[in-house]
Order: sequence, then structure tokens, then C-alpha cells
Amino acid sequence: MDKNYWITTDPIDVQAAINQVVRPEAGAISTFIGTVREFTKDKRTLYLEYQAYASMAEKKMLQIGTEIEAKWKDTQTAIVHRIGRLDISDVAVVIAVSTPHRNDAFEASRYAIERIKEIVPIWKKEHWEDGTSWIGDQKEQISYEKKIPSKEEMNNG
Amino acid sequence: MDKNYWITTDPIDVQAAINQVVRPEAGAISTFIGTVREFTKDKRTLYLEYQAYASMAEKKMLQIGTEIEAKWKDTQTAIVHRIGRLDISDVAVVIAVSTPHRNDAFEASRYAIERIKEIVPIWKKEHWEDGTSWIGDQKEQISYEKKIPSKEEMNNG
Amino acid sequence: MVDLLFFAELQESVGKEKISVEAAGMTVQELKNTYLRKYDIQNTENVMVAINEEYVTDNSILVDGDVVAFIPPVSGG
Amino acid sequence: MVDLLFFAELQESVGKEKISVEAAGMTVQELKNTYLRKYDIQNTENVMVAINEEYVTDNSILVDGDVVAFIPPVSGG
Repeated sequence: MDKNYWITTDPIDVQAAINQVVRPEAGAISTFIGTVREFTKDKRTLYLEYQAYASMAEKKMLQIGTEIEAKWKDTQTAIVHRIGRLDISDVAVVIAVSTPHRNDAFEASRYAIERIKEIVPIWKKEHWEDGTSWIGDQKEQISYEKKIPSKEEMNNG
Repeated sequence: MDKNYWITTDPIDVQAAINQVVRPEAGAISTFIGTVREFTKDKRTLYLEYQAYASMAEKKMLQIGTEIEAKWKDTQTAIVHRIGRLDISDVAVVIAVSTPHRNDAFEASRYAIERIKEIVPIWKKEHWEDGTSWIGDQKEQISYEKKIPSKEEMNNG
Repeated sequence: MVDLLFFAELQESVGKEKISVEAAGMTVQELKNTYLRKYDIQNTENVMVAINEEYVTDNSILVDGDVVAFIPPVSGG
Repeated sequence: MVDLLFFAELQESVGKEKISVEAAGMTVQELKNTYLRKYDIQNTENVMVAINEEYVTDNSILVDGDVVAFIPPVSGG
């Protein structure tokens, strides 16, 4: 698997993901870091548990990087997702995208996190104060009609 | 000066800026990292030199953070800018914004970099292969009519 | 034989990460009908299926040696 | 006395980071006319001015002890 896309059970080193995309042609790096939030409205999370179909997840993260390269000129992307038990404020995901100019970097990293929530086989189990549940909303607060990736999305591996 | 906004002559530790905004209420951190790009079109940069009116620059970076807090609910921002000589791929600026939800994080960090290029007294001198020049375009490729901050912008310190 | 992988709440319903079954020639839809219903899994229309790590449609046909993953709505990030 | 600070290309034109002058009572515009033109600085309309680290307009009036910064178009980031 491409070294820029990986699943890990260890704490994520943000700088390691950034280092994968630093290069002389780039002037801008946008990163997105997803951390474990304690409260969702008034519901309190004690910790999270992430599970992945790791080999496929790495493939799908690579696919997202390939989609980004096709959409925005001269980008380089790294994505790392942690699995296992994560406590409050632990880093669950880091996306880093480098581009020559900054607007593309912002758009591409935003695209990456949306796509992760659509096609990467990783699941989050919330351990609340009052029980547990696997979270199934692919896009959190947004409700989408389309639950299954389009044919194009599925074959674009 | 607030510890979240600082000018330094030392190499920037990206993680240090991120650490300033990690908190249990946040689930998303967007960072923007500006690095020294080697080529601008076909012009080759050997190195850059940044100069700042440091005390005012820190004040203006704090002002940007305050503007962000007013525009996006429950954000926390850190901005660090390096000055002095910077070589290719060195980090010139890091912006980190944490928010409960990701869309605000992206929008706020994008806002921050645009505002830095408008109101923070820092100047970049390009050392090209064939000479030097102070760069005066506040917003790079975008040309703006307005060269002077509005009265509101000026007084919002 | 075909390997079936279960994740997240499906894994908990089935009580196993993986089972091996004789399913060559079956469609994905038939496989869902047989094995997800067996474990009382509802909302099977929300479950995506991957064969050998690529998403497939419900009318795809299985061959011996395939690895089939049942993928409930993902929630990474 | 009023301190005048010069940055970037202005600092190179003036040859100094700072000079102290008698300027209490002058407007910023008068200060620009006097001290920027003295050093052959063109495009003075692109030069912003800060007094005591806050941007001001050209009709602001200086008082003794002010620190005035001439700020050419910024290019941080």
C-alpha cells in the first residue's frame, strides 16, 4: 500500500502525515485533524472505538487521493486513520494536502473528509455515559438520500 | 501577548500550534501551513526573508482570532508566523482553528490566511536567482481594489 | 468456498468476524437474503457489499475464493 | 518627538529602521508628504500608517510620544 495512506492502532503523529506532502513545488498545505469530541449536543462521550476493514480502507483512502489529483492540479495527499479505542481529544484522522496555491489545498482537504465519510470502511462505536452505539450516519448532521456509492464511485478504485 | 498568536525567528513546530487549540469541545481542527515554494511560474526562489513589525503583527493576529470567534461559534485559533531567512519548504506560517464541527474549521482557517495577507504587518522579500524584491501584492493572484483596510477593520483591534 | 466478513453492528449480530460458506454462483442479493436474514439483520438495503475489497452491486455473481464484506454505513473521520 | 518606523522596501529607501522627528500637531498626510517624499518614495498612497500599532487614516493628528509606522503593502503568509 502507498505509504501516504494508512490505518494504524497507534497514536497519530500529525507531523508524519504532513511530512509526506511537503515538497518544493508546494506553497500551501491544508490539514484536517479529526479529534474525539466529548459532547454531541448534551450527550457525553466517554471514549470511542473505531473498527476498520483495514486493507480495503487503505485502498479507498488511496482512491480519494487519486480523485483529488484528478480534480485539483499538482496536489499531493496523505491520509491516516487510527482505529481501536480513542479517548477524548485523541486524533482519529489526519488529512494533509499540499498544493502550489492555497485555495486548492482547502478545497481538496475538505473533499477528502467528505469522501472518507462516504466510502472508507471504518466504523465508530460511541461509548456514551448511558450505553453504546455504532454510528451509522455517513455524513453526520447531513442526511443523504443516496446511501450506496454510485457505480462510478464504486469502480473508480 | 496572548500565547496563541506569536512571531518567531525559530523553525515553527506545527504541533505546538495545534496543541493550543485541542480541547474536548472540538471535534475538528483545520490547519493551514504556508511553506516556501521554489517556483512561481518559471521564476526560481533561492530563499525568502520575512520582516515583521512584530509587536503590531501579534496584535493583528490576535484581532483575526477575535474576528473568527465573532463569525463562527465556539472556535479557538492559533497563529504563528516565522520571520528571518527561510529556505525552500520551510514553514512560514501555521494557522490552527478548532471547532465542534468541521465546516466551520475550514471556513475559519481560510478566512485567517486571507486576513493575514490584508492586515498583518509582515513582509516577504524574494531572493530569486536573478535578483531580489519585496513582494507587495497583499493577496497574491487576486487583485483587490481596496488597498487600505476599512475603518471598521482598522478599529477592530 | 466464499469468505463472508462482517463489521461493526453486523459483526456483533453475527457474533463472528468471518464465516466460510458454499456460495459460488449466488448473486450478492441472494447472499444478503440468505446470510443477513439468518442473523435477523434488518435494513439490509443500507448494507453495502464489497467483493475482494471493491464495492459491487447486488446483482454481482460470486465465484469460488471470493472474499465478501458486508459493510454497514461507514462512520470514519 | 515622534518616532517614525520604516519597514521592507521603505526601510531600504530610508536606510534606517527608525528616525525621531518633531511632528506633534502634523497630520499623517503631512507626515507622509514630508518624510516619504524626502526619501524619494513613490506610490505613497499604497503606504498604510499605524500610530501606536493601530491603523489610522491620513487625517489623524500626531501627538508627542507617538510611534508612527509606515506600512507598505503586506505580504505575510
